Amino acid sequence: MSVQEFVLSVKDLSLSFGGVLALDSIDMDVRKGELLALIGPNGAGKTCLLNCINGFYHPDRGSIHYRGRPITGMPLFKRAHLGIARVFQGIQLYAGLTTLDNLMAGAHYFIRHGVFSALWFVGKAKREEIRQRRVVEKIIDFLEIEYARKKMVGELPYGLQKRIDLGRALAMEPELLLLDEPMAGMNLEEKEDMARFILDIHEERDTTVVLVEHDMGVVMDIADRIVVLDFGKKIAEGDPERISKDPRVVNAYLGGEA
Amino acid sequence: MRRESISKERRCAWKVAILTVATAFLVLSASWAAAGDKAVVVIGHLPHFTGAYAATQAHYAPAQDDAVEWINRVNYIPGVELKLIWADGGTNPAKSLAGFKKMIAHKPKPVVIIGESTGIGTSLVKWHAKARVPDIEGGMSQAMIDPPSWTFCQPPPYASQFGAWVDYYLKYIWKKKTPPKFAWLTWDNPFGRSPMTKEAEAYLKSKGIQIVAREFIPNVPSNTASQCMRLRESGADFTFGGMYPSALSVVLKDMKKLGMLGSMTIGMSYATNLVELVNYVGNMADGVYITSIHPLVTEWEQKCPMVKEMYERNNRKANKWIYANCWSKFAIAAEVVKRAVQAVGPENVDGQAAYNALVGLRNFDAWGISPPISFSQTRRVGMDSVIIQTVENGQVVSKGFMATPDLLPGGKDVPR
Amino acid sequence: MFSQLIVSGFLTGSVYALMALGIVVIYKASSVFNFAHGSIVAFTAYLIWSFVVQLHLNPLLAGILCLLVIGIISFLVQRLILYPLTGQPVLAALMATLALGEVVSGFVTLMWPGPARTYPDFLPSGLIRLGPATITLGEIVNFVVCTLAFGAFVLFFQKSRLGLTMRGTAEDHQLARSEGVRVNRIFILAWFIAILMAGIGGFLMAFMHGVNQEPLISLGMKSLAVVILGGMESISGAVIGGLAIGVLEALGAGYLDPIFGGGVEEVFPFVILLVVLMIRPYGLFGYERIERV
Amino acid sequence: MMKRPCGTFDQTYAQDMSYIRTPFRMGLLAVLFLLLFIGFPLYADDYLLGIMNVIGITVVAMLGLNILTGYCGLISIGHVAFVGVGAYTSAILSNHLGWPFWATLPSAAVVTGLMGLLVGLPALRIKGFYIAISTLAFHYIIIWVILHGGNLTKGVWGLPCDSVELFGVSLDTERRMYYLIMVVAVTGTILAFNLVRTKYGRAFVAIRDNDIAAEFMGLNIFRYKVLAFVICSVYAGVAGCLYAHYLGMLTVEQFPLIDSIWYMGFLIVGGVGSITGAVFGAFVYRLIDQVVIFLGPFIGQVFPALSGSSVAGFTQMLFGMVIILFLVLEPRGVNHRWQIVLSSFRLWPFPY
Repeated sequence: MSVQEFVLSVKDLSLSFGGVLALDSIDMDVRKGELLALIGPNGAGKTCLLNCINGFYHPDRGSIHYRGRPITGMPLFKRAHLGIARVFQGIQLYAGLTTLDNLMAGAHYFIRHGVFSALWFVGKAKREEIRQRRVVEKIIDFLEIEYARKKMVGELPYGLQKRIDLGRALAMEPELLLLDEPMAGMNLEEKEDMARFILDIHEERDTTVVLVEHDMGVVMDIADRIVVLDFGKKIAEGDPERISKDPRVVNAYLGGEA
Repeated sequence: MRRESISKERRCAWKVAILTVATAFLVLSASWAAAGDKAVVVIGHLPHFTGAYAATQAHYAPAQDDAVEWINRVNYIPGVELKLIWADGGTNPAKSLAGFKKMIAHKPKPVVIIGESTGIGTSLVKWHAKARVPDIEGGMSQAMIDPPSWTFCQPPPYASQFGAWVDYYLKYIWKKKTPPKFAWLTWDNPFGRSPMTKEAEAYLKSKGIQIVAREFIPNVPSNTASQCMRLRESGADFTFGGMYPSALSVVLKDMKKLGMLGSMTIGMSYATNLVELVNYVGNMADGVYITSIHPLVTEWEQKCPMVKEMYERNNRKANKWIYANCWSKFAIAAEVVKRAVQAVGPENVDGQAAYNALVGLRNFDAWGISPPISFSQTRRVGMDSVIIQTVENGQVVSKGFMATPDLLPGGKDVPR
Repeated sequence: MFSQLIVSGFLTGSVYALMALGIVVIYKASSVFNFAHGSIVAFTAYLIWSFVVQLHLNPLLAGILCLLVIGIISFLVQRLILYPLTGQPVLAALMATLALGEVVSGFVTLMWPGPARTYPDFLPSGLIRLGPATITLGEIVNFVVCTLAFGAFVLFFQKSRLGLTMRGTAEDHQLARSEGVRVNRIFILAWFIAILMAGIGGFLMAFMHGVNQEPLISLGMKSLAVVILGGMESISGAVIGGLAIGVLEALGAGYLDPIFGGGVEEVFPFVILLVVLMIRPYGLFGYERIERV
Repeated sequence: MMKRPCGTFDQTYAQDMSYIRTPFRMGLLAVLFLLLFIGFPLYADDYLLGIMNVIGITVVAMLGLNILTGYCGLISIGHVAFVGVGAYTSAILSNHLGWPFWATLPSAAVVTGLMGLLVGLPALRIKGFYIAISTLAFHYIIIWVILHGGNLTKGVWGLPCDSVELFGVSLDTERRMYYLIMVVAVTGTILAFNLVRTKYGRAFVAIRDNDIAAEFMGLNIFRYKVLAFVICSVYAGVAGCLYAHYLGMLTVEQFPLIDSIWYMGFLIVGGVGSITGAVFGAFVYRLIDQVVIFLGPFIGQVFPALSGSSVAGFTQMLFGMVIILFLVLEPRGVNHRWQIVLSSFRLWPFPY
């Protein structure tokens, strides 16, 4: 397979905190346009891996390539500029901003005007803000959060906040979307909504998605491919059907001898 | 939720109402209190009862009331009831400016304002000129007097005090044939550095004296060992500077620790209150000289019995030295108002009249609480002599008057 | 000269360290940075003066009375000011301590106007030669008192039940509350200890400057720098920070004053502070928290 | 959230983004401007104008601090030192080089801005409260430099600074200065309003609320923190320039540390993180000052038994207690209370 087909390729990635090995030579590729699910028991290193891809943690060893370019040492915010977006495990919104402003803040990179024009709010600043506003409004429509547009996100219910988090990631116009347990703590209805949004994003916007999720039902339903981590090691990789039958995976989840 | 907030608002409203009524009542009662058949002339006072100068200037509080009370009681200014307004400057220029404006806005406008801090007096120079109200200032800095403005400084310039100290030292203390060595030992702030002018150092050089060290003590020293040790190494014979007693006491204690107490004669400008210094360090203060602008307590108690009388009558507990210091400024103010009233009549006294009176003031010794004071059109510095005082065996003693050389830039005693 | 500076700086620094402990205790327990510390240092010094010199109480009785007053104050501060601010922005609590400082220093001006008071000289005034350096007996006593206070402080936190509870509470308020700890009382206790430390520091400093409001406030405020240098949550950091600032001041005055024309003593510790923060952003002994998302 | 009267709809995004939407608001604003520039100076005497002048300068300084602390979440307790840098820059330029006001104002802004850049650099590594203490360190360093600036700053002597001369008119009275200060303050307020509704304002709040997430979203945190410092300093520089020309004389004592802390404090009292909050803060700050100055001699008059210094101590206590009361009753600041009043006014007569 040539490198071009991979959006992301992780090679021999290791990370340790103190003496604890959080990731142990992980190799993983993400193909263009696929929905890859990353699963594993708690503490398996899933979030760690995402953090390494995002650049929040710097790996001790190994390399990360994004569309054929090495990005291992690149700072966090620059990777975001390349189109790697992230939805967080908990609520990591900007509590002091409205829903709209949260999304606009997500689109930060695309609003291009200088301080001076911003100070007077004429010319470029005004044009850019309005142009981006149009884009953001489409996301708001898509996620069906119009009524919360001008509410402070801190006051909104949990499910909605998660949706806004997703919206903020979308506002970054991502090419690679990393979702860290987007459905944790949701009820069935909210989960279904969220799954639908993820599928829509994946299909309509042609976004490559990496999904970390505990709900096996959802994962099996929507994932194209699954990577399984346990204790910082990759133990299996393949399509949902194969993974569900893999004895190592079953062991890892149910406990017992590997 | 809503109900709670409504009831809260109501409670708030009640509180506001009560406060308003109470304030209104107080204002009314206070305005009734002010009455009298004499013409009222207002003078202002801007002391610093809070902040860094609070410890010293707290004693001004009883003095300002007593002085005005006495002036009115003996009818010092015939036909005039002197009214005092004051504001706490808080040792903070912004707060002082606000207080100054408050006083200027008073109706009738004060004819004279007494200021109590060099730094703040400097900040207010232009404001006094703009408001056309003269300022009788207890401190002195270059920017206040040059060019001559509406600010009149009571004490001689710090550089001139320094000159008087050098003269005194050479005349009475230094016995050897070779010239002595001099070192600056002073506070590292505007007040402490103000004697250190070009002219002062030129004066020193003209006497053949060398400056061997310049040591600075922080505002709140906790450890001055290094400064003292460098002083010792420099072999200085005498020093001069400006410091409050609390800071100097730390230096003296460190000097004692290093066994160098008495190896050099320490001179200080007038703000080092010797009585307080003795209170801090006892015998260690022996041999510290200051260029005072006030006679000793025992001296003025005889010269101006009214100060003593008011002190005892109102049962004051303030430090007598600082208490009298404040009186001296009120003496100048009262004298100025008296002369202004004589010139233009009690109804027409204003800042301009007071200014004219101040400019014409000659050899006025503040009822005996300070060396003679003279001002003129070009001269904004009141005194040209200081009283040298020192501590002997834990007692403050006076060594008499010493003329101050004129060491302002372009002054007549500046060596050329 | 060098050894003299080091020794003097060290001895002064020990008092800074003691006062800094007060800030650390409150910060650890309730995450409130106490800006009123300087004023409290001054206040306690005046309080002790009042009891011992003005009212001629015997030292034991004065001590008990002082503890009582400190207890009442800590209760009032926590109950009336900080408790209502629980859950509000941290800045509000910060500001409240600042305003508290203003109230306390206003109270001192109100109660004890006028010039500085002095304690009677009951310390022996002898000198001790320590190699090339000279120190006074007073300084030794200072140092011993600081060390004892610090020792008691550490013992309290390491060994006593209450101390352990306090440490636990500092780690996690929710958890402590669920275990039946009265968190509010712990905060009051933290304030009590802090004011006590401030009091001892103020008492010692007052021998140097007299019982004098402004110098004591600014000396108390110096402990802000001390705490930051050491790391806000660290007790040993406060101690090392205090000693370091004391020594740095002395060295700055000793070696840099002649070069820069004076006044380095007050700036130098801050320059060092900046450098230290650039290298260790959490202070010398502060915890660096692992960030997670 | 902004509540609006019924019947006001947005047809374009530009309309939705603008602050002034209804004719009523437009009218309110017009009335405010009329009052500020015509009504007030017509009837106020020099005393009131003087208070407003000081408030105006404080507003400018406070707006800058608000952008740094309120929006970007970086605490600064060295703000007065920046005001001092601006003041001294313009005083030096006008005193030594004879530059006119229209040149000293931007130079003061630029020099102070550069200073802000320098102070912002440690933000690369230092976080949280430690950054506050680094500004404290800079305060001491700046004051030290001013004090030891020799002939340039006239360290201990006080540096005179001429009053502003614009178009041949010397602004040497309270009334003339009032217009200048108000124009600058109003412009500063409008600019701040604009700044915080664009991407910069959002980026600052993002960093304040969740700096980690902000970095994930592609924000160069360091850059924006430094930018916040620079903007804050530019405001401080402008305020300092006005202050220098207004006061006419600079001494190093005019920039004490405690004032920086009070700036912070009254920002919180006013309402941190909103432009109106900063304006309220400035008003409350200077008005409480006035109240205390008024109360001091007044209490002395009513209770002659108290001596002046006790009264001063009492007023100082009062000052602290008022702030504590403010905080305990409304920890989110005057601005919050104001918004509640506004919205209940808008919804009147319905309680919801």
